[in-house]
Amino acid sequence: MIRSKKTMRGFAALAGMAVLSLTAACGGGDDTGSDDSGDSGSAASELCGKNLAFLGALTGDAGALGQNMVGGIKLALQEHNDENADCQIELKEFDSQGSPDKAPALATQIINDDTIFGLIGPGFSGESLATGKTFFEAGLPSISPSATNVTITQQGWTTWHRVIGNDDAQGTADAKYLTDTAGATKVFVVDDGQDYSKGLAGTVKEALGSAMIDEDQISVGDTNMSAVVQAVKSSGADAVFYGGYYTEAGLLAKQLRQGGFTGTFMSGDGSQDPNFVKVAGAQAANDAVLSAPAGPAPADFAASGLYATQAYDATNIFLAAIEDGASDGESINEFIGSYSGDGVSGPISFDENGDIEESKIYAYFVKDGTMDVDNPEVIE
Amino acid sequence: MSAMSTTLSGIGRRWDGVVDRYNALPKPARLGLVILFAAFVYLLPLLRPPILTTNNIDFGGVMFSVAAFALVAVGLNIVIGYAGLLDLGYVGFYAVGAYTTGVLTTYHWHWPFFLALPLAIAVTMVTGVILGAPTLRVRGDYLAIVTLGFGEIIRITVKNVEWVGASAGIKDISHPNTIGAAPNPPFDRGGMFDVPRLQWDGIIPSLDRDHPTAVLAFGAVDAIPYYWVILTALILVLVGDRLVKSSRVGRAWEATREDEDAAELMGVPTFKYKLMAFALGAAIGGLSGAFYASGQGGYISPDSFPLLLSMLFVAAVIVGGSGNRWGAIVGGALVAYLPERFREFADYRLLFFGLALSVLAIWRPEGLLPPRRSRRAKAVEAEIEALEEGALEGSTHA
Amino acid sequence: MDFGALFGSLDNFLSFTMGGLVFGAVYALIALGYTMVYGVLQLINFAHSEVFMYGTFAVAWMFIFLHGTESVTWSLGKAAPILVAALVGAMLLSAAIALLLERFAYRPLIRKGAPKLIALISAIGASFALAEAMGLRDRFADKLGLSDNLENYVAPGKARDVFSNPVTIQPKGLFEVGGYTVSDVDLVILAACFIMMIALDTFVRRTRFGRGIRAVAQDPETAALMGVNSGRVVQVTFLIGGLMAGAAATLYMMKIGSTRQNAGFILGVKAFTAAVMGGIGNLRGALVGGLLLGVMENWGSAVFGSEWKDVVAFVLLVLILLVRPSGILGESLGKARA
Amino acid sequence: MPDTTPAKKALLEVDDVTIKFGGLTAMDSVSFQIREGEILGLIGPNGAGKTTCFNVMTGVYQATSGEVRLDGVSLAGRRRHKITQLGLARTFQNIRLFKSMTVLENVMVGADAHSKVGFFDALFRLPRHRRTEEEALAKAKGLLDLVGIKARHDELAANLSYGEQRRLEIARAMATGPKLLCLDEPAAGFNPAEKVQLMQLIKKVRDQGYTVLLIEHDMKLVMGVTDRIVVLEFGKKIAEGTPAEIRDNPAVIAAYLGVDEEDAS
Repeated sequence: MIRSKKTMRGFAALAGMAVLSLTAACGGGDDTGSDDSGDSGSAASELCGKNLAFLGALTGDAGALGQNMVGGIKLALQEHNDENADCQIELKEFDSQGSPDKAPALATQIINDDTIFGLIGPGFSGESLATGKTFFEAGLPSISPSATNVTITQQGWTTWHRVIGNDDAQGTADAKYLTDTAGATKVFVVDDGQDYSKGLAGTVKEALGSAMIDEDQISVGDTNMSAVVQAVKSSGADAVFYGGYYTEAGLLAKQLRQGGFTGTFMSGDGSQDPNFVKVAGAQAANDAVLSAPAGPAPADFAASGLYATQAYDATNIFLAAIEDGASDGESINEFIGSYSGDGVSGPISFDENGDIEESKIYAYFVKDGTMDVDNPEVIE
Repeated sequence: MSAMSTTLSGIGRRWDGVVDRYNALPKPARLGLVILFAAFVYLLPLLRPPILTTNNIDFGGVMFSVAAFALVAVGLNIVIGYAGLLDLGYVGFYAVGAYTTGVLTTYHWHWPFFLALPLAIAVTMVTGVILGAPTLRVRGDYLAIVTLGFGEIIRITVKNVEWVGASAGIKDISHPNTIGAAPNPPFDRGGMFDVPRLQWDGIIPSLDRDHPTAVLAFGAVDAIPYYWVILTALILVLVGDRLVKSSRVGRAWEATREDEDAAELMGVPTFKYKLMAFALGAAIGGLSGAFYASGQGGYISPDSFPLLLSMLFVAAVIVGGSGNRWGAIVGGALVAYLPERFREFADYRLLFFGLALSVLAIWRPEGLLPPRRSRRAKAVEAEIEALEEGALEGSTHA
Repeated sequence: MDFGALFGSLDNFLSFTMGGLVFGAVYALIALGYTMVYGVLQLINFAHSEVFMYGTFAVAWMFIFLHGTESVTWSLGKAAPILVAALVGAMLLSAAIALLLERFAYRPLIRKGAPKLIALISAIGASFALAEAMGLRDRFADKLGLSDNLENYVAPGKARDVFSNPVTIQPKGLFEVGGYTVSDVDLVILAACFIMMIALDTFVRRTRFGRGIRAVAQDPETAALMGVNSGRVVQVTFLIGGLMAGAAATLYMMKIGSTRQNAGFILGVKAFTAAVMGGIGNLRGALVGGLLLGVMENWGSAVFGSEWKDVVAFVLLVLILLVRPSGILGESLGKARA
Repeated sequence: MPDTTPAKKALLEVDDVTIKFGGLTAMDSVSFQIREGEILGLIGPNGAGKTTCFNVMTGVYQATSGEVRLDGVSLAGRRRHKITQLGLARTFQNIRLFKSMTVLENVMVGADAHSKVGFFDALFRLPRHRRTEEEALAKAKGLLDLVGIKARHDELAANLSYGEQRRLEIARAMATGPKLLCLDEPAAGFNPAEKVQLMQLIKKVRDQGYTVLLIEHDMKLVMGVTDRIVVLEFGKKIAEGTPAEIRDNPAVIAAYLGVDEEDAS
């Protein structure tokens, strides 16, 4: 059972920088850092020898996504550590299994660990919502590579950032693609009832306006889609948008095609996985459109999998903060807030809520029985 | 294999011996032991004893889950252990308690937690009566599937009803009000005073003043104050459980479980008592759910209440020793604690957990802490067996 | 609520109904495993869902073994030879898992005369362990140094992810019923379900061994006095349940094509519900319950929206039990008329 | 406490009761009365309808027609525990004790039948709870003393011997404070010595002021202990009278005693 993976979005009415200036030091009582070396420069920041933390699913049904992210983080750390023999940064991993129930206790462990100065994560939206306040109150800066739920950044948690576009941006782009590029006039919207899926499908519905003719909702783990297929057919839809993950997306695409549906099938980043094609079968998957707020990784990028590039970029922002002379939670957080640069996943800078300012949405296509991951189209 | 099972049952017997010796103590001595033990349990997350303390996850947070599971198990023990009703949908009541709290304190109103708590309990209890009244006439294993269905119906309903947040759940649920100085985050946690915790170097303890717990400050950074509150609730429920169990009500439950027809013919209104057990169990589940909702994370969603959790609750009660409140506590605690303590097994955690359930079931079918009655019945069986064997030997000699 | 979606046109009505019947047939075959064990031992074999899940993997593995990993789409006819092999493989693996369950999770408890509830816990534990073992199969292969040889079967690093049959079976429309096209796949699933039901029913009612099963179901002590080997009867019961779950797994994979280490759980709950609806312990009840549940789910989806279909199914169950406390056809394997 | 004066008022009236199961008539227009303070024996060959009669009296079955009245109150349609509270208690032919409860607890369940104590009395230990509990305890101990198993009061019911279990059943039924105590084959499985003890016990119970209905197979026991006897055969009443009258009733001898003797041989 996949838990809700992606999270949020938002515009937060922030308590503003005044709070920010207070949030710093609690990262774990940094009083142990005794050697006060240079004010700036990488030579021997107080943070050298300390750790970044990762919080997200590493085991369990969604563990593969967390492993992708850890791959990206480790790649960035390794590059840094190879170049800076006198400033080694390590990673401490905290496995939440993606569950909002387990995450708070892990968050407490992280904030009580004096050697941790920053967090990559949390991975999913549910656990982000369950821990955001903890990290905020403790003043630990965090950058999530993958939590896309809109509301996380609306909570006023000034230490919380993400390097991925939220669901609103994607949903709007997807609707635009369906009506403008694919020329659909009657779109049937289906989701799996999870928070991420409903959020994305909801934005799509809103953006479609009168082009949406009907909707339905399945459950995660459902395999019998015959009722939905029949509903789609009798509605006369010329396109189906599915908000959810690749397993159900694949089954839906497969059963739609077998049921004689010939219109456009589109889904979001939850379905943008090679397994979508395997589940649907090559024939049924052909011509499906899958969107994602992430472009293809550069050819020489040494980690793989969804969110690996975002995790790599997030790590590099923390490393840049060290380089810049940041020495505690407060200064790191200020650095992140004003950061601007080009990561492997695209240009990165944050708005006042912690959302990434510029996020492109890409459309990936299934052709000849495979998903073409190298040649997506930027939507608009 | 058989050597292992011999060793294991040896441990089991020795444990039974400890229980018997405790029961044999005079009442004041027992009371003293209980108070000492309770103090130890309250201080546990601050003492952080080696081996017991979890390594990669906050011990206070784990202890909160342990207490929450124990509370749930005590409630479910009334339903399963006392009244003999197999409830596979108990998570539904946990959810009702949690959602009632979320709605009252945050989502639609802004009641203080301790005002919302009694209402959450009442709502859950009423839910228990509404669901129980038509279905408790269904007997035995049919009840199991019906309750399982209700658990799912409750989950699916909250998932699809916008009024309770639908699939997004309810986030940032208000915590109970801090007692003592008002908190002023992010620096000042408030509370009455700070207590330091212990840190251990091997077996040498020392004070760790860098990570104090602010007493009765309910914020997002420390789970220990929540642990104290839920532990107190657990103790109160235990006292109530004991009082009710050792009365006419407890006897009626047991009689109903043993032989429903005979109980009825002895003047026990069995339906009324089954419904009472069901509603009480529900109320306690709701109580635990309310604490869960306004706990450290302050976030609930339909995914927090999967069917699987019901199975774990049932496992907790039965592994602990169905019908014994202490067994239920031990079972609940183990089910919550073991997977966190052995996080280093990572991927293999659930595999080992599953195997452990099976092995425990087979090794000690009566549960870890069976009720007095089953232990006595077992002792008699062993006696008879011994006599039979003796007789057998005698006859071979003859 | 939209009754028009269901009853608005014959085409719609038949489509919803047929789609439900096909799935109901799969429920029915899985339900048999629950019902047989319940009939004989009065135990809910909670781990039966995993017996089914292993069968679905056996099907996918057999296709990989005989065909390879290349993703293709075949007609039913072209896939038939491998399907038959997969059926045998799935039945064997599922039966083996069922027998292992009986041996290690149940027999020690039955011997001790342990309470029924504890057997349920043993089964829940076994169910967790079996599902997890499947999700960790890549680790085991790694430990055994077989990762390279078994790569296609264990999906290294992705063992918990969805696992698909490389061969997609494309259904072919055979004839129309009131606007609904009945496909060859649907027909095979329904026919296979009925044939197996009839075969099993005959076995239980007509053969010596079947009489033994019924005798133990009715009164284990008397049966033992009459010379029935009840231990053997229990084993055969699990074996039959396993074989049927393997068959169900094959039909399921034919229709759905992919599985997962946790795929058994939801189907298991549904099948158990179906068994209770029909009257647990009653073979024909499993069929009636399975088909009814499948159809009601689809009707419920049409009228209330798919998100409410499980609610519809469970409410129906409660109503049925209130009217007929032991299911539609009543309980008991033992009372099946000879 | 039941009235001990030997008034001849009818306590229980079985009035023209018929019970049909499908096509089978298990009881056919049976009428008889049990008078206050007497021991009535209900006998008949196997399948004569004794247990059916018993079950209709205690609310397990509903009469197809006719009715059963206890102290003038109709029992028709009443829930079983209500019937017990009205003053009718029974034992079971195939002993049905609460096996994993102690002997004392078993009797106390019976004693609770008229208890008004509820959940809140117990939870807050209100005075009513304490008083009722003490009364129940005293009553239970007294009854265990009466049936002669007081020494075993802390034992689990399952661990009692067969004879002791039968006695416990009687004590448990008496604890419900019945006007009428129904014993369903209490001597089944007893040896002659135990039967003699049982006869003494039943007389003792009657002397305490209880009215007793005895269903029994053993003629000697029935003849020895009862005041009056009702004989059923094939669901019909074929005779009613004192033991002496029944002993000489040709219909009874033909229908029942003969068969019984054959069985015995």
